[in-house]
Amino acid sequence: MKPDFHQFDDIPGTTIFTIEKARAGFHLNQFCMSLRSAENRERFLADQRTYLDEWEMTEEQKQAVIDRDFQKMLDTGGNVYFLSKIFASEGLSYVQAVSTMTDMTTEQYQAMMLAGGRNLEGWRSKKERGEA
Amino acid sequence: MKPDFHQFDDIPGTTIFTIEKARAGFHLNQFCMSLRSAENRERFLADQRTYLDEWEMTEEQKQAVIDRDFQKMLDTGGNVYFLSKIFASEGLSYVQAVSTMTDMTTEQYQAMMLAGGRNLEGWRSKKERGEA
Amino acid sequence: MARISAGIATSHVPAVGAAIDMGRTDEDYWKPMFDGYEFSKQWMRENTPDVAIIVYNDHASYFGMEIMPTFAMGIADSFAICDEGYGPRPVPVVEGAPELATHLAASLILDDFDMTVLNVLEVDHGLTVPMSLMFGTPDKWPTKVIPLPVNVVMYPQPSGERCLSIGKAIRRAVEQFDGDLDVQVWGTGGMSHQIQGARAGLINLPWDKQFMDDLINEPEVLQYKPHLEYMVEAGSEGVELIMWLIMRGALGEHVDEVYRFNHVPASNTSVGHLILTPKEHS
Amino acid sequence: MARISAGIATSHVPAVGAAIDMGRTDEDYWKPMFDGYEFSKQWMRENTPDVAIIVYNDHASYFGMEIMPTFAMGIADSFAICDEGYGPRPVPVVEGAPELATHLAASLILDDFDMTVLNVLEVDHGLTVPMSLMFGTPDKWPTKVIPLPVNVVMYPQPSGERCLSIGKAIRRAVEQFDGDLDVQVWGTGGMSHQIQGARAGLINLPWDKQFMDDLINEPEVLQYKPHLEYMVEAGSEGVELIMWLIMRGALGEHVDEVYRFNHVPASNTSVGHLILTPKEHS
Ligand SMILES: [Fe+3]
Ligand SMILES: [Fe+3]
Repeated sequence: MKPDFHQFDDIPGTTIFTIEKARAGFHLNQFCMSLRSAENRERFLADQRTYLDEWEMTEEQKQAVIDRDFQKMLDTGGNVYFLSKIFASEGLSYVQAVSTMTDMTTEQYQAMMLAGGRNLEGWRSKKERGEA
Repeated sequence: MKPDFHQFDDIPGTTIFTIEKARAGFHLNQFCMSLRSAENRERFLADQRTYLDEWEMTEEQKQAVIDRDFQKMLDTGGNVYFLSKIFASEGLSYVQAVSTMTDMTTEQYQAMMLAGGRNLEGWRSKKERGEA
Repeated sequence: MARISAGIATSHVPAVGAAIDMGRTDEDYWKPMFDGYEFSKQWMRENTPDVAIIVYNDHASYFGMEIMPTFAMGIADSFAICDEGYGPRPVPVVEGAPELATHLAASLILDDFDMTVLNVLEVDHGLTVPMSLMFGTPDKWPTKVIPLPVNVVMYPQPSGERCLSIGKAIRRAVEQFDGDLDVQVWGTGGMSHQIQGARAGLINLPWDKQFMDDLINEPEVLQYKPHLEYMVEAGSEGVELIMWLIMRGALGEHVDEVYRFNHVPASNTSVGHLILTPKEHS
Repeated sequence: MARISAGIATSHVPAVGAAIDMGRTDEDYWKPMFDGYEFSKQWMRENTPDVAIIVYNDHASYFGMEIMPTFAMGIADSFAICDEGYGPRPVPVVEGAPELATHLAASLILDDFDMTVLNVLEVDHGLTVPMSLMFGTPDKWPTKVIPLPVNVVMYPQPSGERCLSIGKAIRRAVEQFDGDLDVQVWGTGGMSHQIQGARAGLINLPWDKQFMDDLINEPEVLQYKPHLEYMVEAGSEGVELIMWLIMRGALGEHVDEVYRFNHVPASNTSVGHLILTPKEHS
């Protein structure tokens, strides 16, 4: 069956990690994997730029890491499970990191989750939202 | 389909590398894999016993390696592609190493190959050979 | 003869593991969720299997992007606990079931499932959080485990049909094993959640409950649900639920529902949990 | 539209690589064998594909026993040459075809082949010796390559049916690729050989020739040949020949035989080689 990498394009506020994105994000994600060891986490936090320069990442990817711009990291091929190694190295939780990708503060996001999470209504389709 | 690990038992002079054998030979084969680097090949040849003791192999497997008893290595879970790293580290060819598992000298084996290889007649079945 | 005695489905939220490891399960935030697993821990004490085949996905914990198998199976004697960035969870090492695993991996390959065989594997929260939920905090896990990692992270994931179908093949293979073993199959992950992008925090509890109903009653229809629907309706990470189909496939045509639990939220996730048993003579 | 223009089958004996690398191809021992590939090198100059999908097996060169995929696919930009114990072969790095490979891997997974996706891979003689035989010793390989490693070393190997079937799926997927590419599929390994045990040195040339006939004319029957028969009749390593079925499946129902060559021995092996093209309108 012919793969359809564009079937996901209409989902609002969502980046699907396809095999194509995985190729683009390969070195970014491998950098993240390196943070599974405590020694590397320390080295990374001590001097982020030097550590990042050891990886064949694009400058855009490196800057996104330094800025903790997770949306930019997703856009350039990162996957959130890989990226979690970055915020884990600083002891942040998924909720803390994930909320930065929304238009809410962490407190607002937490409150939304406690109230039952984000309601799907209005979030099914970019076309429906007038974004496409 | 239920796997049949015994269907190969009747083939004379042959050890089939099954997933079960692969489990038994795991550390032996991983030791062999380590010889893919020139540095490790040198370390191994300089002091075989010390190098082998770094691996969780059985004493029988270690002794078989030291004795270059390839049949014993096969019997204890080795696979010939892995084992090839041992004889490659000494610059030996497949023909030189493989012939040691037969009842021929390397010269006799070479001559057999040049004459068209081992004839299958008589080599199909242990039962037919009265070995089973 | 080995037999499949039950199927367990449960979310495998990392924060749940952290709450257990830090002794915070009695806090207001967590208590309602953990209370929902009390029945299951009791039931599990009375129905501890010899082997649990745990279907889960690795979350960039053991597998990097060098190599990404669709279906893999761990056949080792034991499986160490991954460091996912916070240090390894302080839980016992997971003991394998190499004889059954070897039989199973071989059976599946002979049935034309293109398995990747793992002699080495470290397991992450996807596998250990369900164990903590079902067994609590023992010094040693009471059951042996066959890890079955599935790629649900990178599109294309295996189809729903393929997942249900490998479940059925697991059932056949377990029943052909020469050995008297009680085997459970666990499907983990889900339910609705999205942990990335502006749409993060999505929860769709009505959809989750319908999914549970369909999984129990209509798996032959549910298998054709396109992955796009999971992603739209249950969030980008909701597609993990295809792993529940593998569990369901292993239980035979009809099942009894022993227990069901839903809770929102745990961290970013809608938590769902089922205990199912094969209906006799099904 | 991309299209499959030809299939190549050839043995991939490591000693053949060594003979090339050491400039010994004119020696009495080797000359008759290399002469048999002269036609093919000429044909290949006139029919160089944009991409060759090379079906081969790794010989404990890149994959250790930690992880053993049944079917894998290399989607990287390039593939380095393995050190198999004698130092890496002095051949050019192998350039990948990531766009087609990504499309292909995704298509196969969507068709329920449980592929393992490789972003990193080093290739061994199984892949490079066929390239040397078909292209000689250029400074840069004239074609891009998609490596497709198959487990043929550890029982259970994928069935003959599965191999023919993935070949057919490769054909469909190539034809659906948006891009004007000439693609070949190469099946490597075999023919009869056994390189272990007291039965080492086994050669069965009549069986090899019959296999070639059946591959060309009766692949739908040949696919059911049990692996046990390959091992008994063609030696324990003869089972590599199931990889030729993948190539054959990719060519469609009927083929034309462009070239055929057999030679005994190269090292321990019966060498066989075919060039096949899809029959028009088949
Ligand atoms: Fe998960
Ligand atoms: Fe080979």
